[in-house]
Amino acid sequence: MRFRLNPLTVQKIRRFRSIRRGYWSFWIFCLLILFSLAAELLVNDRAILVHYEGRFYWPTYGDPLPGRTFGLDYDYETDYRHLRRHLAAGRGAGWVLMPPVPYGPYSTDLRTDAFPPFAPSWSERHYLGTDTVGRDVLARLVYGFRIAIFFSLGLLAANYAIGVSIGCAMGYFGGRFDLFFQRVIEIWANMPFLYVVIIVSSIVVPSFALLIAIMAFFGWIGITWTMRTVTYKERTRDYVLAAQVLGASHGRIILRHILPNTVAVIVTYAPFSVASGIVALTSLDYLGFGLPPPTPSWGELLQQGWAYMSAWWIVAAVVGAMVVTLVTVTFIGEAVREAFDPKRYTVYE
Amino acid sequence: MAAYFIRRLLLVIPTLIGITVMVFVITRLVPGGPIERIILESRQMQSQAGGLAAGPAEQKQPLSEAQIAELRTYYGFDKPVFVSYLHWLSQVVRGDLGTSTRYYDPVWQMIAQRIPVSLYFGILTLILVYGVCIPLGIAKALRHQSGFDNLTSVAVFIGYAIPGWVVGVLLLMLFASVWEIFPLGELVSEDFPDFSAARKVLDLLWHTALPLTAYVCGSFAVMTLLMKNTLMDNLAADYVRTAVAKGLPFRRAVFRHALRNSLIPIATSFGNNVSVIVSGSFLIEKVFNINGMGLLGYESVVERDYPVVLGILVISAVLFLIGNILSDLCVAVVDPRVQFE
Amino acid sequence: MTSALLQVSDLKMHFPLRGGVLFRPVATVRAVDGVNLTVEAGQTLGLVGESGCGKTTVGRCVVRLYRPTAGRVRVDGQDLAVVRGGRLKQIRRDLQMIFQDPFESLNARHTVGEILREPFRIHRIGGPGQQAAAVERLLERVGLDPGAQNRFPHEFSGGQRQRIGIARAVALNPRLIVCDEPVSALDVSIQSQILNLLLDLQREMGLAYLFITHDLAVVKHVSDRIAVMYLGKIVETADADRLYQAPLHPYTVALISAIPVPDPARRKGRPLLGGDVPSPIDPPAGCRFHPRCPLAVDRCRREEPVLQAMDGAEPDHRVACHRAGQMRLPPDG
Amino acid sequence: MNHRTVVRWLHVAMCMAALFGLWGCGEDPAPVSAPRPGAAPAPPPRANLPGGILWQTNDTDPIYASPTAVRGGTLHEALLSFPLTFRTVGPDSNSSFRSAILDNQLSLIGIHPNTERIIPELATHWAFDPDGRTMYFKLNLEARWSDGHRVTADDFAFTLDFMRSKHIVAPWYNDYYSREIEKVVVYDDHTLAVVAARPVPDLHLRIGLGPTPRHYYGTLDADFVRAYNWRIVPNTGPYQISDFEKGRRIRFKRQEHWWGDNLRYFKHRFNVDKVVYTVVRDFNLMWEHFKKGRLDTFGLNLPDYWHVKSRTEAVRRGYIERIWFFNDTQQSAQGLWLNLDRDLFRDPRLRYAFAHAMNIETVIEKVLRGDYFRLEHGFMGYGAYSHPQIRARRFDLDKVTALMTEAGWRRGRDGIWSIDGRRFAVEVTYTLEEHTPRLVVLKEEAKKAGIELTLRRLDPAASFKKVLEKKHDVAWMGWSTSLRPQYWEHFHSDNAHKPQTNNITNTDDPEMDRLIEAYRSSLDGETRARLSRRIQERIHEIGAFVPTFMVPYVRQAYWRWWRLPDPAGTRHSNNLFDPFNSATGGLFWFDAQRHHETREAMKAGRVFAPATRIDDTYKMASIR
Repeated sequence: MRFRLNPLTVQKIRRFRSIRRGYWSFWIFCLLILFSLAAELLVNDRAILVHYEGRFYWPTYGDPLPGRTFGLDYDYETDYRHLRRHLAAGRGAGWVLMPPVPYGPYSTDLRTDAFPPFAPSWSERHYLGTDTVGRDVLARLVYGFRIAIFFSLGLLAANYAIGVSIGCAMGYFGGRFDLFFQRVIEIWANMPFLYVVIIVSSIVVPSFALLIAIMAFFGWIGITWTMRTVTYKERTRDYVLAAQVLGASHGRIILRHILPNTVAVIVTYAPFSVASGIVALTSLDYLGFGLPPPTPSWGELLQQGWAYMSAWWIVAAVVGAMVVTLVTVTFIGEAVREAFDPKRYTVYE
Repeated sequence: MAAYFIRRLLLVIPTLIGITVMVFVITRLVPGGPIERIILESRQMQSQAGGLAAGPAEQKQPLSEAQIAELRTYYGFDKPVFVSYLHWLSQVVRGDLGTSTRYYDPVWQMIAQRIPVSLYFGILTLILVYGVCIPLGIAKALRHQSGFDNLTSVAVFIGYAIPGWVVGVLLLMLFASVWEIFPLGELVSEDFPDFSAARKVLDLLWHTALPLTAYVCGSFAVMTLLMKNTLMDNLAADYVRTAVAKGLPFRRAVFRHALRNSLIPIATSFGNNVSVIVSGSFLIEKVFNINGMGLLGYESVVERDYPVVLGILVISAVLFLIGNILSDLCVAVVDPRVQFE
Repeated sequence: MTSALLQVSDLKMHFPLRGGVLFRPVATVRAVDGVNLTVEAGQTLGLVGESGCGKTTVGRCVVRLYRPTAGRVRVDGQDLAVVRGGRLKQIRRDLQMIFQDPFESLNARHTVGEILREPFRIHRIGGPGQQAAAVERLLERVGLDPGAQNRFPHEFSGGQRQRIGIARAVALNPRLIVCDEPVSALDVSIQSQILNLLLDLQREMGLAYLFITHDLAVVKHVSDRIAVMYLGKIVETADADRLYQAPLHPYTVALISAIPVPDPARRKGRPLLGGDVPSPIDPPAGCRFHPRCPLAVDRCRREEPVLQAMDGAEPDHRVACHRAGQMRLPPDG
Repeated sequence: MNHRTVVRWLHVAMCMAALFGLWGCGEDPAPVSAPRPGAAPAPPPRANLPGGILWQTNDTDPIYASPTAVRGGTLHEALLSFPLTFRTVGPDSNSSFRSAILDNQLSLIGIHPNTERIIPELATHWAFDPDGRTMYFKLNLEARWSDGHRVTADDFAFTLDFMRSKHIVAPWYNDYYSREIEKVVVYDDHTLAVVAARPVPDLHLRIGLGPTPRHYYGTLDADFVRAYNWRIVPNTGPYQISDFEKGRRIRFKRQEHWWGDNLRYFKHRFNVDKVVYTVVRDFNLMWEHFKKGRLDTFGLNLPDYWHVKSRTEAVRRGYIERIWFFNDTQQSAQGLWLNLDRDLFRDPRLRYAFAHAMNIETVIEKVLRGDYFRLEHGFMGYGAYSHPQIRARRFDLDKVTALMTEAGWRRGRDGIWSIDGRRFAVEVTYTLEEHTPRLVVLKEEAKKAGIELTLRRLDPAASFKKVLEKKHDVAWMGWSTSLRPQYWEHFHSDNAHKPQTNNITNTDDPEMDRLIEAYRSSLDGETRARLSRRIQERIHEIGAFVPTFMVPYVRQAYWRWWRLPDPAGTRHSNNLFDPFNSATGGLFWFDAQRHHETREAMKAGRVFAPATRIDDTYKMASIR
């Protein structure tokens, strides 16, 4: 089947590309996600490549290699930073290629002569310093970012799955169904959502999926309401009537006709939802009601930074990362909105 | 139209009942209420005094079933959820929000003490937001796509992107801990009652600066852009074009005609702010240690003080719903085209 | 009388208006208030009236977009109100519709090919190859290039888009098509092309049309019979020629005399129709036209006229007026 | 965050209360003898004092206050949260703040913090009855309530009435005062006896009751909890709450002429005129407040505060001084409590392996900066009751390997021990956010030993619920202490395998049961001490408890104008600036001249020599 992008869509994309602030933000954001996906290769305490006694090892993915593999005297996972020094000192034949940031999100860099948190140090390759346990702040940030992003995307998916289906049904079928859910939504909208999340997460330790479930339980309202309004408008349009006259079923009408025409709305909302997802997770982690430790998380770092104000690099790093991410996402959102809702203004002069 | 508003007001009732039923049921299902606290206390006492009990007769749990049953009666947990809910509701209808299970103070009194604080910040925020956004929006609309416009857009979007409490943490770190320019939170100094009136005002303002910044920085974007966009819509509208074409000076066209109509959506957003004024943000209040409604709510949830949670819920839900209606009313008042049926 | 293809009898379509504190229905919009129509196979019935008179509602009831409040819509004697499911889908193949706005009625997200394939998909007719061939045939039939398949509706002009709409309507070989103002959104120059296309198709496929329009000039061209509607009721119905030659209802007279005439010398002196159409929520008592009727007498205010044949006129020229035939068309020259 | 701190403080409060036997006695329902002629017509009938009583007192133990101490000044302290009530019984009374109130409600007798012998408080003399369950007391004639009323024997009798009342909504007290104390016998206004339900070891520790002001309470009713929530009840100690702003501040004022001013062990103590508690909701903020001089002292027990945060200008310039004071007191049983009902831990070899996989030393060294000490077993600091030789199992990968291999386990591809598809992975339940760094290091180290730890931090209520329902794998927690070790609730099989008991390891061992029963039934101190040591050995053999840390000292920072005696505290002191505690508190004083001098110096920018004092007078023998 020949596929061709709808010229309307092409036009929107072109318009989006013309809004440079948002367009660049979009690429930066994609790049950030890509980097975080490859985090194991960039920020990790496992080596990328080890050459030992004529053999190559790729420890990044897969099971841990015990120290004996490389002639060390222990069975637990090799400490590659140590191995590197060990081999460099000539106590074995080989070499180690470490990632640019040779620390994982969980590995603690403990020393006998000093105590964490350590300030940023180029030579130690703690580019953003360490947290109060001696874990690399950059590593925590990167892996925390990955979790936060996938959390927001997961939450987005969950919210949209619920919101779009209920909202669509409300707008399309109307009647009692609509009235009933209007009430439900009004109740939900007034529920102190964060309260309930706090209560729930203080009883059970929320896992990633559970936290998404809890948040989605309250997060579907916004998009539902929007979808209801949009669907309501779409369903009275002639092309829907035409499909009806042809004998199309409700399912077909909703899926083939109405939903594709509401994509603009969904797309416009998405970046802002992602941003709010990140903020929500960070807030919960900050309060200690989010994902359980030692999950790398921005909120937890922020809490640490707050507790150790003298370790300015922690707060600076987190706030910096938050600003970059959220501003990027917001700029994308702003550009998408403008691209999809092109109000051409008269400019005087 | 009166019928519309009466209907809206009446619909508040089922909504309110729905909300409170949900929360009421949740509070009943969740452990950690007053009885669990007493059991916990007892267990801790037993752990150091328990060894004192000698002889098999005393070898037992710290609290017997009968004792727990008595506690349940004391806190009204012995009745089925819906019976106690109805009891609670009948009290609320009579204006009694119950008694805190931790402070044993009337809930209404606790809330009433906090409202002025939240109100103070809420009103200041509103004044600041409107005071900045309207002129800024106008300026941006008039200089659309200029350097100034782009720059301020970036600024307000950055403010919009970062949550207020994070701004608060940053401000506190910079201005209170590192540079020691502003106080470390709270609303007034310790010796506030002894100050002269002028110093009281100064002290209050000094304490207000940082939290207020945290409150407002996120609110600029929406309002500024709303102002800008509606003004631009109006500038593009035929009546303004006509006026300009007929020789009316551009500035007068803007301020005489376009501006007035552009304020309509700004005015309508006012109602929505009513609930924000009172409920505040618990995260910001927590960061700055300000005893407002938000912090009260947060603490009562964390400490499982459910009568307070429910009380705050009732108050804030009522305010929220009234705010909605108010904003409809604003729309109706300022925009003669709108009719509610 | 042989059984007609479409028989609409005593059709009523009322919409409730809600309001008040309890949001109960407080008023009724009587959009269609007792309409009788008949369309014979292969024939065209023109339904004319000002906007808001309920003619679109009649059309939508006929294709069962609305369920009528009362009355019957029979297709081949089958009552539409009682069929559902597969049988309804079956009947739908015989009943199609062409919409006024050719831009609105085509889904902007689908290519023309997808739009035209949809009828076959819905009714599961043929495989992909057969469908593709059928689509090409359709395009050709309505005078479009087969290459149009891969393009999107907004890449076409209004007239071309309406051709696509028509192609979709005839895709399933229907027997009756409701044309709801099919040309009124188009340039005058395009209008006749589309009308001719419709006439061609009618001839080839033996289609019947319920042709809804406010434009008597258009309807004259295509209709076998014409029904004039005012405020939810039929006020006059007759063979097309007869209606134009000898309209009996003052309203019809007014409408016909308002048809623009190319010759400026023959421009009419005064508008025959003043005022606005009254609200269908609260229609006037007696004859609904009386507030605007220059001939209205006391009886018109009290007594509602019945649609009936006039003494001495053709039996199927029926009119609902107490003073039928008392007003004449202004002299032509 | 407040609640966690409350729980932490709660332990402290409870220890103090238990140590010095603050809770009181009751009315005597039994005596039938006629009231003595001339006695006031008090409600309870008077009994006759039996003959042959050997009265004792103690006016020879060393004084530990400084004779150079002077009166005056205001001490500013901080609270993490405002107390929920000023009641000391009933719902939510068990907060950190309760000790401040309770410490000002003296008991009949106290315990000397250095010699652990009985010293007078409200009673001047006491005597033991040969029945092993009765003690006689003679009250100090000077003793007054803060509202001026005399303290009489009837006030002690009322304590029992009060504590047994349903209206106080304190079932544990109801129970304790009904089952443990049989009665209070009043002989005259100033002579009484307290009778325990049965002979018990260390009788004096549990029947040194405190009085309850009968004249103040009158008859109790169902409204007690609400009515007395914020009432300031008359007390017998030196200070009383003078005013408070709910949610912000509480002020205590010293009584002008306190009746106890000249008592041997109270002289030169309780020197400040006022004590102000201000609510600062965040621990870090508290430090900022201290730095600005808005608080007078600050606890530096956390390594970070001692080593890093207190390296501030004011400390360097000598305006703030620091002290590291070692004490020698009962150590809380902090550690990892394994649930023996879990399949993994049924095999003692796996328990031992688990213990050897816990790298406590590294945590102490690298996270706690070597400031904490290894807890060798759960009952250190109980004098003769503590085993001097037991050593906790140390981190030892070879031993782990040996034990696991012996048990038939093998290291899996992921490096974790496994057998038949089961992995050696356990969940550690804990509550305090501050402990996360320690557990994170422990987790990383355990991975080296082939054991996977999953950390589960729960809110205290949820955590206790889980642990007490025995649904945990391993609980990271500590127990509060009392003057003598308690074994039955933690290690007796009576409490195993059922919910809501303190035997959270589900220890179920016949040998252990036998030892504990012998320990409980013995009244002889030496036998009990021997049995106690044997029980500790048995606990070590079972290996369900992995001891972690102890902190046998207190570290504090204080502004230079505060002075401490020499030695700075007592054997049992865990806060050198505790203003109230009747045994260990109130030793410090305000030096007005130094205050002036320091303030002037601060203004002028003059500096003093930085002062960090280390006082190891009472340092535990085992860590010297």
